[in-house]
Amino acid sequence: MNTIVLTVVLPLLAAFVVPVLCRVSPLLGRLLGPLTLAYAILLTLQVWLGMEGKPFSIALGGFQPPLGINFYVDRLSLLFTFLTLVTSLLLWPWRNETEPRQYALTLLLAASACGLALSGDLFNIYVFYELISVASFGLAAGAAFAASLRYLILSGLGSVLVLCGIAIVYLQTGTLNLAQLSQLAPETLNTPLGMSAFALILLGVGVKGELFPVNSWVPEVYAAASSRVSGLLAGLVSKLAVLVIVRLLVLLFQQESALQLMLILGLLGAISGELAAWRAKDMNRMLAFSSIGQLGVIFIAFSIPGETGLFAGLALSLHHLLVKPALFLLAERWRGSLMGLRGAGLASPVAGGMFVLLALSLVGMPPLPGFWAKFLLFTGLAAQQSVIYQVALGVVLLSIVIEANYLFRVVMNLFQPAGDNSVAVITDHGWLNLGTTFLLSALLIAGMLFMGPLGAWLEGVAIQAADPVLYFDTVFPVSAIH
Amino acid sequence: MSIQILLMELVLMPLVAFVVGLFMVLMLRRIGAKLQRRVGPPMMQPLYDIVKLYGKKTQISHGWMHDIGIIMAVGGYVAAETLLPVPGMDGIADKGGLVTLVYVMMIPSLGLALGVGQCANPNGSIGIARALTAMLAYDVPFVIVVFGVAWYFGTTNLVDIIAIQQAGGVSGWGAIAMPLLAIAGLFALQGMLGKQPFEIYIAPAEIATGPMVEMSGKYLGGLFVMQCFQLYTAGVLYVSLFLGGGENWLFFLIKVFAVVAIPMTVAFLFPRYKTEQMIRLMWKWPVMIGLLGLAFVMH
Amino acid sequence: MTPLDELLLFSGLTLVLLLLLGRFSYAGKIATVFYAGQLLFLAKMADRIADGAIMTFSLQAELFGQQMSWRYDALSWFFAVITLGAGLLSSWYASGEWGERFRRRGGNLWLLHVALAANVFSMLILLGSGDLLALFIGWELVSWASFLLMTVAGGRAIQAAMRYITYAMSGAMAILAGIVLLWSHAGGLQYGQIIDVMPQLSQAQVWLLVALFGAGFAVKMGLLPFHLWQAAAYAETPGPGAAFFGAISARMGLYAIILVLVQLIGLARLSELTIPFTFLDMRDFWAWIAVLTIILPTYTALRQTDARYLLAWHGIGQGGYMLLGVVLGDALGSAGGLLHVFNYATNQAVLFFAVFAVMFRTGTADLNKLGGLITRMPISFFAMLVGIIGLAGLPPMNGFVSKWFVYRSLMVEGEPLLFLGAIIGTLGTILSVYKLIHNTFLGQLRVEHVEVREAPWSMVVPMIILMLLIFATGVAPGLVLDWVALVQSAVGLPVVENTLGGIELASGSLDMLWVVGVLFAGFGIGALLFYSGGRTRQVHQLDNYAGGHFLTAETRYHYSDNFYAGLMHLIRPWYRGSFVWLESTLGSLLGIAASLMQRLYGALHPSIYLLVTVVVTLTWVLL
Amino acid sequence: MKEIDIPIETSAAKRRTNPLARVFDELVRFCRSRSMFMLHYCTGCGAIELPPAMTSRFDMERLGIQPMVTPRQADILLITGYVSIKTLKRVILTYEQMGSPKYVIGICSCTVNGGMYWQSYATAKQLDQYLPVDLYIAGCMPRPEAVLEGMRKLMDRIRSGEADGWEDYYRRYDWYLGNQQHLFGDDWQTPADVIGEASHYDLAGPGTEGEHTRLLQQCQKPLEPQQTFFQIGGSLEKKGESHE
Repeated sequence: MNTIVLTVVLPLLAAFVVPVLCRVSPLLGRLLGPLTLAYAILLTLQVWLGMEGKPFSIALGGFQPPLGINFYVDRLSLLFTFLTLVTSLLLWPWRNETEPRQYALTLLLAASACGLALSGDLFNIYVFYELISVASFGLAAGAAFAASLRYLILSGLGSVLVLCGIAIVYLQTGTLNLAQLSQLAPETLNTPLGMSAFALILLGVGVKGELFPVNSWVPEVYAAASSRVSGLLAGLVSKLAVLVIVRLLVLLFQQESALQLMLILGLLGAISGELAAWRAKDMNRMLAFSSIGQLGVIFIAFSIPGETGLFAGLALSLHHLLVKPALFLLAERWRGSLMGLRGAGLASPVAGGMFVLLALSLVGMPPLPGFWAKFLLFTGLAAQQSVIYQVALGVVLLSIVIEANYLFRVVMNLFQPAGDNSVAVITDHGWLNLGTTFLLSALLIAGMLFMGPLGAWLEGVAIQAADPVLYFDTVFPVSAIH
Repeated sequence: MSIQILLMELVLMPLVAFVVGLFMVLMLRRIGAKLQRRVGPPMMQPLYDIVKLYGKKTQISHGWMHDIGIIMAVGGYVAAETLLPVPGMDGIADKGGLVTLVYVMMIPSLGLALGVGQCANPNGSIGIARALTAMLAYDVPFVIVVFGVAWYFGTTNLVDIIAIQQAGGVSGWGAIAMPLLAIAGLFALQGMLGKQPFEIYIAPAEIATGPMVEMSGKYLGGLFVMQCFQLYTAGVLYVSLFLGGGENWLFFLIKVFAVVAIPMTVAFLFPRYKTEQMIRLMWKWPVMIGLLGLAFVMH
Repeated sequence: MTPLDELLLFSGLTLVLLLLLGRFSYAGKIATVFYAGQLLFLAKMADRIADGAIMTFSLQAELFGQQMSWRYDALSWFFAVITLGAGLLSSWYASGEWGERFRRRGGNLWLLHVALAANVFSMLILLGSGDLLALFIGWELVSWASFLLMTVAGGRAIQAAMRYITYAMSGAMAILAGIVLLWSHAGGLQYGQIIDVMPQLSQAQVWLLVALFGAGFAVKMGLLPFHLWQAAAYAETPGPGAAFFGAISARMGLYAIILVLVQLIGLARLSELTIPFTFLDMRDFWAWIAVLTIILPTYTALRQTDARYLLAWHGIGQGGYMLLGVVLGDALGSAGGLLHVFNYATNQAVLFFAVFAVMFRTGTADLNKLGGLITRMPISFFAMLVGIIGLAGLPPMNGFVSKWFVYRSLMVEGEPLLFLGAIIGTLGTILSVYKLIHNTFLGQLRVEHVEVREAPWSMVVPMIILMLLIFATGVAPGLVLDWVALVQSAVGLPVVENTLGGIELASGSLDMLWVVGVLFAGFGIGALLFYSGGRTRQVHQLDNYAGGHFLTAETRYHYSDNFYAGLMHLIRPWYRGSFVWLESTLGSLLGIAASLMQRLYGALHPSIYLLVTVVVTLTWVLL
Repeated sequence: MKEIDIPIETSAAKRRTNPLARVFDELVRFCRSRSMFMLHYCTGCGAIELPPAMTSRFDMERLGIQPMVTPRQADILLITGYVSIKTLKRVILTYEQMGSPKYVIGICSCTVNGGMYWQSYATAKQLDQYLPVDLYIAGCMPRPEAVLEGMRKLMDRIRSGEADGWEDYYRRYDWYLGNQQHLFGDDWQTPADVIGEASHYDLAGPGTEGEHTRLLQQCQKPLEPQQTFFQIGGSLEKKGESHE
């Protein structure tokens, strides 16, 4: 069971070894990363099978929580660990032969992301979050200077906010262990000060989670960064930020106002992102804005109280994680003005076809998985009595209409015969990008075919994650301190 | 009713309509002559015209639709007559009713329109365009009238409508019960007959009689026959709706001729409206009167 | 295997087969045969449907606690017959020279066949929906399948398709919102559950539901004010696709309206909902929407100069009659509305076939560039003639019967203004379709069309079949009315008691057998009279009265442009383009909002946002 | 002008023998004489005398005469004055578009011999050189009484079958055409197909065709009426294709 720690440790080690190894043996250096990740995936699966659905806690270094730091392993954290590793592997910089830095950064990102998913401790979470930041700065650094600088500044400010929030929490409760906090929270954090802590953390983490309004780095960075990095940031990093918020919401901040704050910001994000995407003139910006909108919807989903919200949010996150990187990969060779893409789909029908499929799922056409995820969201929203949830329902529906419009404007452009004045259409997508996209699309189709069991399983994950008592009991078994 | 009698009625009804129609055409021309202080044509003049036209040596056709159009124009009215009860003969009036009759009466116009269309003469097409526009104009008050009558009598069966009126004597007539609708109906009648001031679609000096421009010989003859039927149908329909139909042939004919004489007389006293003026007029006064009448009827 | 299994599987098989074989020249023939096969499977159900049985689909899905099932009752069956009939004849039309030409011109015939099959398949699925979730899934499938078919032509069709999908998505989202609301009240989406929960809902809730569902379905149906997408989207689709769309596609909206508004919510409940600040209730409101849908699009059609657009606009208008009949809800009216679905489908299909046959031969559907084709394409002319008589609702074609039912119902119910509106629509239709046939087939034949010949057999035969169908069901409407009666009893509407020739009523009956018989006897007498006159001689079209002017082949002696000049002189100012204005205003507002959002994200000092937000949020939280 | 002497077969000569048919012919002729639709082609000052003849003072309608607008509907062509060469072309076209039996009445001296325009280079002097004139009403201008008298005369002639100028036009078309060509030039033609009509109605005579009609046919654009092509899918590749 403790092998799960290796999913953090091994990639971290590998990240430091890789630059050196690359000097010694380029081949080994190139293979090290993928092999590590693959091994970590195996480990995760092994743990998954071993835990039989029951969460457990690992005290690191032998110190028991709350004093020591612990990893909390339940289905949710394992799922995110798994997804992190798989996504990193899928988006591995295979072609970057001369640049060991990319290997190291990706491995670092994977390691810290796994750590973030598994941590049972607010401070650890902060640490891993900072690590993720470092890794992502490095990855995004290839992008335009202004864009990465903006990202850097925002991210830094965000970290400060998170730190402030954690400080307030510590001030109020005297501990940073999540399990213990979940015990103390109803009394100590149910105050305006506690709420302000949540607000600070939300906004801070929201920088990575593309939360409105601290997400203005997104379009520029995605427009400039490589598809791989955009996919990682939009698909993976944002979801981890969301995971942090979800953990906090479930365990610490169960006030209605916390949910409402997130809901409102999510709403603004959804509508602003989709609207901006509607006017976007090039592919990557469009996907970036669209990603903002999607994340807004995910925040809305998670702001539904109870496991319904968790379930819907998880489904949406998974779907987005699957689709967005795939779209970014397709967009790799379709950069630049959308108008210049005339005929591109005709020139490479496979890529065009996959774009259509992914777009349809993103829009939520039944019976593709995107629809079911959104259906869960809608039923969850409709079940709430509060007016603001009904408004949210309307806004999300509206955003879907806008989304369908701009996505299919692009699709139509792709499949129009190229005019005389359009730029030369690139037909070569590279087998790697195409293959990865194909794999993701196949996963999407598989998800549709096995929607029943998948849904039931995901619901299980959500139910387990939504239970603070279970969390506490797992970390502090009945025989322990209390 | 035995099938022989029915068949006999089906033959007799159009025949009677034609003969009465001939006299109506004569009346039309005589009224015009009298108003202009002329003598007017001899009694058999309408028949002479028709026989002459059918007896022309050369008959200029513009194609088979031209022929079929004329056949439809005459045949449609022949069929319409059997839906229109006259004293002693009901024909198949109870198989169709008022709404069907109104629509069957459009068949001749359609046939004519198609026939004129194949003549490839823009004057004819303009005429048809204007005639259809005129139809749009006068049908609006007309359907208000039809609706009001059907609502008042609770049926669209013309036989029943006539029977109900006759059961009430003169005071049971539609015109007494629904005077406003009767007035609106007269307006519509004027438009329907295509007489001045609503004959912009003929406009001889402007578009050379419009639909008739390329009609010669029996084609024109067919239209003359159609005119007989048209006058008769309009008159009988009005009498059936508002004047209690025919108790017997004498009263029936008196009523029908009296009704038809009204638009005839009006026709020779007025100049011609332009199309848009006609629509504006038709959609304003008769519609207002009709709706008012309808409001009275329905409350 | 239940009969429904067979039908849906076979339909799916057709789609798969066309995906694989659609590239080959015989694909159209295969498609035709397979649609015929589907129709046979449907016919197999007929007996049991007639007994009131409900066909079930073996596959049932359960997802997230939602049961999904599919089944066919008489309502589904009725619409499915029309769908498959339209599909069959459309693919027949495309199977020969038309398809060959289309492909040679660079059209994607494979896509056309596939999209058509997808449309048919998805419609069959939609028609079978056994609960609201299945309905929504079917709805979306149909929407996207239609979108696919609309895009086949490329160019201007793409813009139309985009407009369509925007409207369709908005409508679908409204429906989804309605479904979700219902779910939150009923706890499930089975029809039974919804009918059960309906009495417990407050008026305001039902109001909202009707608004959401109504708006969503109205989009597909092209009801005012959601009609703007339809004309261009249908007209720009290549021939068989346009005919298929025109015939049935928009009627899926009517199917859903009948299902949800009539069957689940109930017309009686609609009458209880009052519209604020008016003396109307919801049912009146729908009736008025129907009448406005009849009038305004019909008069828009009157102004069109492209035959395809003209027909497509009429398609929108004719939908109003169906809705009007259904909303009236009595035996006569609803029978008329349902009957009109069938009748109109036959009329519109044959009209599109004829127009596209003309396009096939002359290359244009511009009504100002045609004329005189009657001698060159007599069968197409006849097809169009039959079609326009039906569309305008004149005897002896079937369109008359359905409209007669609606009129009579309006008379019985005492709705003079609705009646007047419906008639004004019919009059407008007569004007407009005469312009269509006149400008295409009548008048002067152009020099460049002298060598034109009749369309090939593969295109003519579907037209002939439709002509016969239109005439036969016009003479003997009882054939279709029997089905309509089944539908009425399945939906829970009062059932019409029909005869073969129409209907027997104390307050005025209709017997088309007699009416048509006498009409043709009249024509016989007319013909007798006509042929008793002197021998005719046909003359050249230039031997024509022109006030003494000598006509030559170069002289264009044809009246086509601004056809109803006098009418337009009066009513042109009434065409305000308000709906287009509304649409573009919404679009502009969206554009403004979108550019504001882009500004927001494009600002150079994003950290200011962060600080401002933090301050605002903290203030909010702490106060 | 040279008088051509051809035996003219009048309609009386081939009158049918069936007594019923004779009655019928009699009836039709009677009706023709009692129902005359006239097209007054107002070429000159004579037209001024027609309104009095039609209106309340003299009232032509009591004789069954009424004005019509287009040649198709008319039986009588009234030429009311001098015809310039340009006008004559229109007059001939109008005449040829009228349905037979049709009658031409030349009113005023100008139509008889050119009248006061005798010396004009631009007028046709003798109308019957170009059209078969059934009746002249001479005078400058003839009063309405004279017009009515002429009409009555024409009625009698129609009744008795003597007014057969229209048949003459078909039978001796070549001669009329020759005169027309002499005046208008060799490329003269109207959109009406007189020869085809003559043969269709069995009105052709030995003088229908001749050197002038041959000249006409040389430069004439084809005027066959459009046949309806019922052949489905005919000549797709060759003809249909080239005209899209």
